[in-house]
Amino acid sequence: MPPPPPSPKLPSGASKGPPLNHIGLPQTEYRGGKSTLCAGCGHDAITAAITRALWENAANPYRIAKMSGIGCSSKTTAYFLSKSWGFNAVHGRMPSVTTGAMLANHTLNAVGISGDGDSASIGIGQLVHVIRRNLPMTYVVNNNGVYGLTKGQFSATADRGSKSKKGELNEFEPIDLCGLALELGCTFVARGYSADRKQLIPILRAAMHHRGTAIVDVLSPCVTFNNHAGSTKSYDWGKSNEEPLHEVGYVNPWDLDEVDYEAGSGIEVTLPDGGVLHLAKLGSDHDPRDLEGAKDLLSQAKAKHKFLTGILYIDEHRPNLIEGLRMCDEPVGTLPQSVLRPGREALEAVMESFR
Amino acid sequence: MPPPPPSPKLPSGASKGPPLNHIGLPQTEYRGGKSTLCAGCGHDAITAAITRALWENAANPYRIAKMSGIGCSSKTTAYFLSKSWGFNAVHGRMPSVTTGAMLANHTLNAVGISGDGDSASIGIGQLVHVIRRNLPMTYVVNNNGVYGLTKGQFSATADRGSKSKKGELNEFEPIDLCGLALELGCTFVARGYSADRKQLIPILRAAMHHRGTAIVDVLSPCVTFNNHAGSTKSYDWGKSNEEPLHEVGYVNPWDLDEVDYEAGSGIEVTLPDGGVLHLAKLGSDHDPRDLEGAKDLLSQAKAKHKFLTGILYIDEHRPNLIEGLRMCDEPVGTLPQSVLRPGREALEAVMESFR
Amino acid sequence: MTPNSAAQPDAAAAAPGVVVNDFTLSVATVNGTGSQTANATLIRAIIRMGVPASGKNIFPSNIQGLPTWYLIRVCQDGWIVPRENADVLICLNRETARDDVMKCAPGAWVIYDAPFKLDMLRDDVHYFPVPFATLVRDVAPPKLWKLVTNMLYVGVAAELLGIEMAAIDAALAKAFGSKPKAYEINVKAVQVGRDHARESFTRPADGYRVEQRDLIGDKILLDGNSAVGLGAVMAGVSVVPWYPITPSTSAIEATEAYLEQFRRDADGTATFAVLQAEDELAAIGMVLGAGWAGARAMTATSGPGISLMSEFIGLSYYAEIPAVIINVQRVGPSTGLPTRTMQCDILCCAYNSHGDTKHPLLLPASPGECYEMTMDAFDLAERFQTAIFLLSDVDLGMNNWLSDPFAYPDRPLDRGKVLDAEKLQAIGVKEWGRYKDVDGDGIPWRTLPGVELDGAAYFTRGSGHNEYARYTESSTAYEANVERLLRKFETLRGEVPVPHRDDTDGGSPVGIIAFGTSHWSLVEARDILAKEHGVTFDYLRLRAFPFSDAVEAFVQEHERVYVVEQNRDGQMLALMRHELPQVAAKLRGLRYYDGMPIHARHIMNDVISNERVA
Amino acid sequence: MTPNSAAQPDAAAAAPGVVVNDFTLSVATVNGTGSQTANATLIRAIIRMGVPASGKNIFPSNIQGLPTWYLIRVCQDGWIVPRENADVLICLNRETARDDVMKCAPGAWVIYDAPFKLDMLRDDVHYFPVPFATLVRDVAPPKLWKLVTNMLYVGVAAELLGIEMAAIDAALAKAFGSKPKAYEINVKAVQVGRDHARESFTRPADGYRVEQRDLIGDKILLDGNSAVGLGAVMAGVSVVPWYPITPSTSAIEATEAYLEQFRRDADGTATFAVLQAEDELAAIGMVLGAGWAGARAMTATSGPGISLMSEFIGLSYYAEIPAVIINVQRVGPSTGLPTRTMQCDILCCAYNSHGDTKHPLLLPASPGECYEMTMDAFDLAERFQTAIFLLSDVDLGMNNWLSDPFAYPDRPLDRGKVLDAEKLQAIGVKEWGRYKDVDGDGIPWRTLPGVELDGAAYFTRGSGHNEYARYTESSTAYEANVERLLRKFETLRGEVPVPHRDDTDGGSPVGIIAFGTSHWSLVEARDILAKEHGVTFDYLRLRAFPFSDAVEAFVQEHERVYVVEQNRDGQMLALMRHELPQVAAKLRGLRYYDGMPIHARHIMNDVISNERVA
Ligand SMILES: Cc1ncc(C[n+]2csc(CCOP(=O)(O)OP(=O)(O)O)c2C)c(N)n1
Ligand SMILES: Cc1ncc(C[n+]2csc(CCOP(=O)(O)OP(=O)(O)O)c2C)c(N)n1
Ligand code: SF4
Ligand code: SF4
Ligand SMILES: [Mg+2]
Ligand SMILES: [Mg+2]
Repeated sequence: MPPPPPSPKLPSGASKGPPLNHIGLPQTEYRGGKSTLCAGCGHDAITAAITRALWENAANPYRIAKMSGIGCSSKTTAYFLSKSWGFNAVHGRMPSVTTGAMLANHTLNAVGISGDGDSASIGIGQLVHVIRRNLPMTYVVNNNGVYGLTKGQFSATADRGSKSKKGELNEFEPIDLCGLALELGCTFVARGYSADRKQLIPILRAAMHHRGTAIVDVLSPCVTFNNHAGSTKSYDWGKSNEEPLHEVGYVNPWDLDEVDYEAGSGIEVTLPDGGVLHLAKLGSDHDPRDLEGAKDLLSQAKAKHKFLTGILYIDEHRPNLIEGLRMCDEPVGTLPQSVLRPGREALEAVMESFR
Repeated sequence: MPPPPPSPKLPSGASKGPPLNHIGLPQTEYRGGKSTLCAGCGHDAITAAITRALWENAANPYRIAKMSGIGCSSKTTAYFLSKSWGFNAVHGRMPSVTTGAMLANHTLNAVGISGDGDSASIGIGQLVHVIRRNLPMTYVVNNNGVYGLTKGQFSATADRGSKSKKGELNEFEPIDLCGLALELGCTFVARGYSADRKQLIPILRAAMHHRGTAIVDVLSPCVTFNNHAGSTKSYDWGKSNEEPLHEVGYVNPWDLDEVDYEAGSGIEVTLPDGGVLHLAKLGSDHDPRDLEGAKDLLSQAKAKHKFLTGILYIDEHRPNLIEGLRMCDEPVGTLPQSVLRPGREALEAVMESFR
Repeated sequence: MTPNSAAQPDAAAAAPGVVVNDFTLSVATVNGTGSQTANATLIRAIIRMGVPASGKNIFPSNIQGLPTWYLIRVCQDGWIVPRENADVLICLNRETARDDVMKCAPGAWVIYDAPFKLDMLRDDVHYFPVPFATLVRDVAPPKLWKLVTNMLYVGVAAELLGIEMAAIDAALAKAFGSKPKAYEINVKAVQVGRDHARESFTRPADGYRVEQRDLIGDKILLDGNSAVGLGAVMAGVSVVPWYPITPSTSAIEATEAYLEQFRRDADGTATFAVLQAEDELAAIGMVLGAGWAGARAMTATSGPGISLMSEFIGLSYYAEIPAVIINVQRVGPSTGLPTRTMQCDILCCAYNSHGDTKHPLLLPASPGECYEMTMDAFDLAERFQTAIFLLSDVDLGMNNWLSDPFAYPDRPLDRGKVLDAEKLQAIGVKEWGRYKDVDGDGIPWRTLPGVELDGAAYFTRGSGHNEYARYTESSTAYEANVERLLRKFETLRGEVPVPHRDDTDGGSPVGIIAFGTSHWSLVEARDILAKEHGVTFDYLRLRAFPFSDAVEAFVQEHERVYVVEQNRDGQMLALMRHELPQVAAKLRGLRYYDGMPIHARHIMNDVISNERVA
Repeated sequence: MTPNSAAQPDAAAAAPGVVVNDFTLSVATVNGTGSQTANATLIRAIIRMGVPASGKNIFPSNIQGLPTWYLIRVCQDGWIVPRENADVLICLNRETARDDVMKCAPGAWVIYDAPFKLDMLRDDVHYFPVPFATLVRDVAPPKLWKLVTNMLYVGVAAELLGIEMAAIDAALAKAFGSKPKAYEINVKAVQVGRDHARESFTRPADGYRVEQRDLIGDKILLDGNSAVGLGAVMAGVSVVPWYPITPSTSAIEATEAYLEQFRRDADGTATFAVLQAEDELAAIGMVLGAGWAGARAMTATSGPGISLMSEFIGLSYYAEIPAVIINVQRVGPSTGLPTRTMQCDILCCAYNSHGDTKHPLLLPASPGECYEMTMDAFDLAERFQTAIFLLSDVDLGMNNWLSDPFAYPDRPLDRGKVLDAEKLQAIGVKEWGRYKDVDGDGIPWRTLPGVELDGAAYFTRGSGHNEYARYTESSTAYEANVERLLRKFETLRGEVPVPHRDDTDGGSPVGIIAFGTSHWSLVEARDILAKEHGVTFDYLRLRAFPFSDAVEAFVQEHERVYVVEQNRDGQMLALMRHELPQVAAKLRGLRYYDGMPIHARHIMNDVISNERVA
């Protein structure tokens, strides 16, 4: 049995007051504005998990870029980390805005939040292409199978045969965002459940340390429009069908010597920050570096109408977009004029080329 | 050994002149305008194969709708079947226009032609969603790995590590349109090669008889911008790497009794028009109704850098969009006013509901 | 109390006296609490009493928990836009309660949740604290308390305002007819509210009262989006691709509901398709595909959707494909205020897409016109083979309006210039050219895919084409084609809905032009200006772009003309200045753009200060 | 032969006499045959002789096999727009040969492929049949024949026109400098062409001649798109997301080439990113993301791309994010004529997107201005935190223009109102509001993500927000914000490039306004009108929108003013009518829209008929 994921320790001398993380911040410092979502909305639970994950990771709040599109889900970037910049873009286009922001300043840590409408319908093109480019970012989809903000239409992730609140049957094949990501060669693919906080937090923590695009598809029931019988995105459905792949733990580099996973107790993957992702075997002994294995597991779960959660796939080696472009270490946005503007000789050389 | 696919017979009494098909038309009647593509362009060979397939199928030219987007490939709908209506839409949006046209008149037979730029970049969202809806249509992608019409930029199907004419390396993961289609539950997925006319024609013939969306991804070398060494979309590459899955034959219903495939010589699939798709075993004995098998084969081929051609997958049962919507048999576009406009009582009932 | 004094919060408290059938009631609550039924009951009951009333819902872009207001204007003169300051306030949102009270008209009645303790805020209003939380206990089990609270305020308000129980009852029967248990609970709730009011309050001597009249007849109460849906169905719409966006979604929902009702067989077979697209680009693409193949197709959207559709809209113009686009305008730019109203996509629609383009706009001012003009839109789209915009807005589309019942259409569907095999043969196939102007009106003849005749087919494209629909890069062919498109637009000028002109007796040197929902405040302002300031104006209500000749004539005949519109930049003014250069110098802008429906007072003040009326 | 008589094909044949350094040469060929290098050699050689020349490529939307023309205007007066009718024709496309010959000016020289047998078409021109297929055999191996044929016509034309071999040689050295073998073959081809011409033809007594002048100095020859690329790089562009579309692609290619040259280290590290997006929506989204995060970002596109970008452009306006958008305009609507020129996205860009929006436009008329204004665009975008459009066109962007060499920028980059931690602390974090107008110019201060200070962060959204960037649906906050945006636009009016005004001596009651590439034909027309018709006009060249005060003053000072533009609908006229209502009545439209660059003759004729000049 692996030990439980380490809870952040209190720095010495701070024995009173709320617990502080590695950079000395209490969790409250990762909070955002008050949520205006419906009471019980899965999205709020995801927001809480993100807040917690950021705190456990001791993320530098000033370097988080909270990116989103439009939808109830996309609003949630306002509900965590008030200390960070947020960009609530237009519907379905969060990935491109994030790409631009990261090209300008890749020292930022992009956390994108989207919905299933935002990502699987209007935004599917940008989703596909951000994956293809392996942009370093965490891409969370708060997946409720409906358009919450526009009052409950089916989204493209709604299962065929599932029922709307009004009782209509969905006729269309669902898009499985994890399956799609795997097919596209996404370098980090995970699925979570808003109500399974214990698993979701370490998944998010690992995602935020991944070198490329980390897709985290999270079932997030919409209590107002899609939490009835006949829905396959309800709390009941999630609870009855969840099948966690493994127990997920993420250990910060500075905690490594304090954690002692039993040898062979699971699979360990070291991420670029030096932290270690630990996956303790539950049902299967899937190695998340096995792409074909991941695809197969997903297909099987689909056939059995099971809701597989966990980290399906990770390729920790493939260079990301920034690396592929061989960009300099500094953010290009704020380079000084001396770097940005070529000198007089440069201009003269160009002029000569036109003579 | 299966017999060669049957060549259309001459109707009795027409012993002179060019051969005529089942509805009495010579192949020339399926021709279109003169191509303005570069000499040797793979697209022209595909056009020829389509022309032939339509003729062999004895398709009613007046009921073909030739749909396309923008690109060299998309131009080709002008180069076959002058007798048919064509719609050269905007870039990447052929699927939506085709969807609308088929909703208006599903007695049409939609043949969509697109390019890899048109379909895998700007048009990927519409491609995904037309597949999801299982719109009855043949969707051919003339895939050359580049943007021909805009002079040779990489497209999203260009392989990672392949080289442009100018020598640049492509850094991005390719989109495998067949892999994507399989993942999305597409009901007919095939891959062809413009230079393998013998195989391409029957693939197209079967696709045109499929009940839902038939994706036919065809390698179609661009002689001007992507036919060099280092390209994985060149004639040389296609020739050296093609690995046909099976020998494909399609037998029209009226030819059925004249063809006698040896029992067990291959797999037979009956299509809605009563014609039979015959797949004679070559390398593997893949049953195209086996989705997981298809995915595996494709993954294996990808790993070996092989260019697998043939019909990967077919689900001949799933209802298509028109069936799912339970649309009437007649084209709704041309229903008479008596059907289209509700009567006075209807209006009165509605008025009453607002009192 | 004169009709407009209530709108002047600064003025001294009004003289005592009962104001009959003329007040603005505001219900301030929190969204997601289910107050719609209660508000509908109130307004319906007033109407049952034969008194005109209209309702406006001011709601947030959110599903639950944010402030929302429902404004009912009761007015036997038929003016329907709520005044800026409420005469009767029902105050159920603690968060906005203070502001709500402070914004009331002097002398207002404030019905509020007793624990809010609002009665110290100002002393020129009447307070009616109601202990909702206590009252509700007697009416229903706990899980219904939130909903039932709403019916309690209906009862209190009804009692104070003199709304008859029979009227309330009829309204409740309408709402809960099929659910006897819910009906019962709600009747009870109203009764408890009434009883409480009767027992606890004395009605002030001055104040508001609803009295039976006979001003309603067979009128209906509905929102513009329902009317659009009904118009579309009466026009024979068959293909409806769409993408959800507030405030247009309900137009599609209405369309779908009527299609399901009237166009689906007993065995389930449909003669239509409603399809939720993956985005607006796909929705409009499907509309074009369907229009091309001969079906009447429509989509509905709002500003962001229009922006996304721009490329396709240009294709519709240039390749000449019918399309009907309902734009229920909301506050832009960008996401803007999605649930607030504005007339702000005029230019964006009229000249939508790159290159030289012009698109007709239909400008309904009422649900009746939403119905009529939606039908017109289909006829025009098919006759002129181009995209037709119907410009509605949040106010018109989503609010409840009293309307005369709709007339059954008196002309057949105009399917435009379509050649079938027979007609084509009569002309001679060789003679026909898809883009040829044979009739001199700029409108070419088309065929629909599927005609079984050689030569009937043609190739549609958004790139350069000649009269025979063949690809060309010829300068002369290009020029000839786009000039024909201009001729077509000229023909259209004579066929769009004509403006409504309403001159003052004896005429005025000054004119006002308005359109769409601005109309209602305008007529109110005009009446008051005439009655109280002795200032009169001639009035023309635009109903379409391109502008009929009557528009230019109207401007010509006046010294100066104000163009009233609900946007910041004077978009209609810009369109008129460009399209009517001869009279452009006479046009002046009068604009309102805070997201609320334009008020009569705003127009009055603007006109007064422009005209320097004392 | 007077300069303009050649443009009158109907006139009787011109009087004999040699025309020196003043003719239009047209090379009619088939695209994909590699004639670009030959044409470049011709034009460069003429320029080497010190004689001004400019080249325009009229090419099809296709890769291989369709007609293409290269037009060279040689003119020592510096007029650069080719006349409508060629004086010297090189005729290598059988398909268009007949038309090409018929369209020549009377007295023209027709050099053609001998087998075409064109010499019976008309008898007022001189014929020079060249047996290319025979000649080419002596020059190169068969696989090069197609290419080498082109150099043969260079030789023939050079000999007939008196273009010196040294000049040709220099041009060839430029083209093939690094490839001695190719150089040699091409020199030989030219020589063979020359020899053939010398031996077979006698130069007619009347006709055309290039003579050495000293009118070039250190001038450069380049296309506007290269100048845009260079301007962007000199402005420090760092993020360049784009999607290929003719005619803008080469602007990006140039940008990328200069970035590779100047902004990549020896070890391969880049201080920039050029990224091919999946479409235009993504490209502009990336530009906004980068602009928001503090990088100078640009994209280039054409009409269809602008339409697709509309939603994001509205976001840029309302959320106030810098963006530079190069729009190389082509003929619309829809796909239109992608390789032909037009100024037809004026309205579409100025008021792009839904809702109330206004966007600045920069209007370069030359590569020099492409360079300068691209730099301006970045400064303006960052200072005003909004999208800036640079409106180029096919003609300016893709054709070769003579230009003075570009000056090194004389001011530092203006990165606009950005607060770092230090500045923010100085102000006091609580004081700062992202959308507060502290300076009275409507421009707020922003921070860039990553500032390590509490309170430096803010939330960006396209929905309603207050001065502190917080979400709000308040009417007053909305109104205040969009009014500030108008103030910002007013400030901008004073900071965009000022118009160039050029009054006639003594002044004229009539004015002409033009912009962009129309300028060049306008000055030619104006000169000719003055010289030959004695009609003079004052001239103002617009260089930006919003219009500087000088624009209104110019119109004010004239009785009537013509607005010359290359589109059907008078889009700039519409913009001026709306934005300058006080003077709108004086404006008249003068339009040209067949996809070819506007001709001096067209302007002349229009002005003459409008002004009823004899
Ligand atoms: C261009 C555009 N089209 C439509 C809308 C309306 N809209 C807002 S949110 C939304 C769907 C949101 O669904 P999802 O992403 O699943 O988020 P959820 O509300 O379910 O969390 C839509 C269609 C919009 N804002 N912009
Ligand atoms: C909205 C829009 N953006 C860009 C273009 C320019 N464009 C024309 S064709 C094309 C790419 C075509 O590539 P592909 O689909 O692969 O066709 P191919 O020419 O290779 O056959 C592009 C980007 C366009 N026409 N419209
Ligand atoms: S509508 Fe659904 S998704 Fe939106 S806040 Fe409410 S529960 Fe959440
Ligand atoms: S450029 Fe390439 S794709 Fe286009 S016609 Fe030529 S060979 Fe074909
Ligand atoms: Mg959702
Ligand atoms: Mg391609």
